[in-house]
Amino acid sequence: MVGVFAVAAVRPWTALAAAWNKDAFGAKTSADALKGIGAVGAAPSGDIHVEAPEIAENGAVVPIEISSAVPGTSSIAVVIDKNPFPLVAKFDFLEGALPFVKVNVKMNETSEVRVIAQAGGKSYVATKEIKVTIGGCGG
Amino acid sequence: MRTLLAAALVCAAAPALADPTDKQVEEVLKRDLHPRGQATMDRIEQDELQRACTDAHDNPSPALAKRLEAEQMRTIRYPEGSLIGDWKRGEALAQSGRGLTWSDKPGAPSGGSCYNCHELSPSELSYGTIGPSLRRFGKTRGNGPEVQKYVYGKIYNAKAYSACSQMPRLGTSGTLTPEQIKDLVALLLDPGSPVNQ
Amino acid sequence: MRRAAAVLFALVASTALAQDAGKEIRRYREMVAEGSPAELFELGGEALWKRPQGPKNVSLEKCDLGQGPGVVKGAYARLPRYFGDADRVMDLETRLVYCMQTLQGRSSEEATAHVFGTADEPSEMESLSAYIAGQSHGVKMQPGISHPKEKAAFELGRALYFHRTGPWDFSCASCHGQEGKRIRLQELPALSERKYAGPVAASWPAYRISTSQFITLQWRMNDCYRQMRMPEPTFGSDATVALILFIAATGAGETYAGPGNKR
Amino acid sequence: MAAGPMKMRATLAPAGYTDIRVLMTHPMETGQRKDADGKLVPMHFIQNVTVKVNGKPAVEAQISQGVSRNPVFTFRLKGGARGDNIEVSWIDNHGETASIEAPVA
Repeated sequence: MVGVFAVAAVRPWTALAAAWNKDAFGAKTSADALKGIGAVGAAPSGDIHVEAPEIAENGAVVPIEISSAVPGTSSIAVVIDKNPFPLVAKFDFLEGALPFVKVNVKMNETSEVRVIAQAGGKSYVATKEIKVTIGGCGG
Repeated sequence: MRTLLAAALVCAAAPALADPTDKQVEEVLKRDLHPRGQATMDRIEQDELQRACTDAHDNPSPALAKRLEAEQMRTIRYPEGSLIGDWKRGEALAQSGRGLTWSDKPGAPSGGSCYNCHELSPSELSYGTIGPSLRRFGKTRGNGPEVQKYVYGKIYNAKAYSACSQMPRLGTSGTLTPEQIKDLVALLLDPGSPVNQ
Repeated sequence: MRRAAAVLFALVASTALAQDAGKEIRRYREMVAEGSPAELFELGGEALWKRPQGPKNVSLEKCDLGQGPGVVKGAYARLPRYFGDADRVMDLETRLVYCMQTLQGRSSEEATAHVFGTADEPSEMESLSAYIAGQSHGVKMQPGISHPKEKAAFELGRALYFHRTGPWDFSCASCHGQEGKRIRLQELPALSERKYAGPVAASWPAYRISTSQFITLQWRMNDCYRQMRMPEPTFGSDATVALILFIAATGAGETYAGPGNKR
Repeated sequence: MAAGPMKMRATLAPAGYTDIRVLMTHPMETGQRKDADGKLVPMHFIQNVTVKVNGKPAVEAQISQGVSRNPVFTFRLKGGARGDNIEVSWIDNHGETASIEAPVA
């Protein structure tokens, strides 16, 4: 496999004014976080695929791969119930992007992880429990 | 950090040796390790048991094992009264891998490192397998005075029961206090302990 | 995948639950390995290799890692080995310190002041190791085992591996002595056997997920001695190089697959 | 450690989409971790990540301190062609930014 590599150059932020949903990311409960992203009452859906280990030997790095088969998915958000700030990320997929993302997240402890997909003004959710354990000697 | 690359360059002139003896290995350790925190250089000195087990590759003859075990048995001190402490404190001790390293605070209480090698409570999935599973230990073996004495002694000095065991001598080495060992006995034997559920 | 999964060993579990746990942990490690930041350390190490430093203000680009001055490709796969100019067996880090002293004019103290990095302050040594090791990816590992000093280092390494001492009576083999054992959930390869030593040697140095740090075999020896409750091994000392050569030589013939990922 | 190197790989997958994997050097401090001296390390994390294809935004992400240190993301784009220019940039809560560009291989 041949990749293309380049090194970053620090340069001025050129995108449109970067928006960051302070209220949603500052929420301390999943319920408030969901409210913050307009996903109250999300309907459970089998069309959101969450690929993640059931046990993570380190809460500092928990890999999660998400794809949505809900037609017209425009965003995917990750909410971890037991984290101090449950909303971890929200990805908006514009024209040309597939509703897919793989990301490593932190988990303070064993918790339900909710993945929210939004499509056509509606919200859908899939949940998965991930256990966090101690990997090695603990010293 | 202390280094000795320069010194090592000089030491490299030492003659090549096939199959170094325990004494030669000890000399290398004295030269190439340095004290840090509570990990002092006297820890490099092998005692008779360590030397015998090194030489036997942890597989001593039955006669040697019997002699070593008898010597180790004499180091065990049993406290007065009950040998059963508090299993809740025992569970915390079993979880903790702290104690005696150069990065541990000298004088701070040590843990037992039990989960590093043994399965105990069913709720802890992250357990090691160097030692046998201790699930339902009290339930299958009972918790009478003889079993209490055995468990206390085994934790205090595992070598009294198996000369070249890989389990540390947690009492003899001063790692755990008699009170802590009693708490671990409770973790294994108390009917209320999660180990026996 | 180039950074294919970290080395995984058969796991003997006592219960079905533990077997599932083992399977899930393997899956966890595979998923983490796919996005290893080890590559970021390789980039950083390459820049350090080329950066003029020390009293002589020169880079390490002329450092002879055993394949001739400046040859990085495949060099790691031949280490540790005997170096005539230093008249000693050296592993990668020991050799790098030697080059920092001889080429850049740096003191041993300065060159080794910060050899074990943290997430906040990665060490020069660890980044350089990432870069140089990465340049041996796919190369068959053949450390030095023919020179008399290489043979002596191997014998010393083996003796150290089985030498029991310290307040907890540990040798390396206390943990790494039997097949299929683990500490907590961490598998413990029996490094005195070819089939375990090979994949392990081929996966170091590595990115450590739990501490976001890049770690080397010198770090591994140091931290094992810490957990053995022993005094601290001096960086680059003959004892550490001997142990590293013992493991590398035991596993010789494996194709280098790192830099790897550790828990 | 502040912002360091980024690394990106953009490849055309046989299944007909473009696969983008990007690595970022960033501490992603939660504001709850103590340093060696016992002092709280201030919150410092990437807030926005943008993926552009030939100058046009394709993914806009908002992230929190709950993303792991040295973040790595994989994204997928519909179709795509060799040579398409992919640019990934981020900005953190201190206003620091970095970006990386590479053509699809």
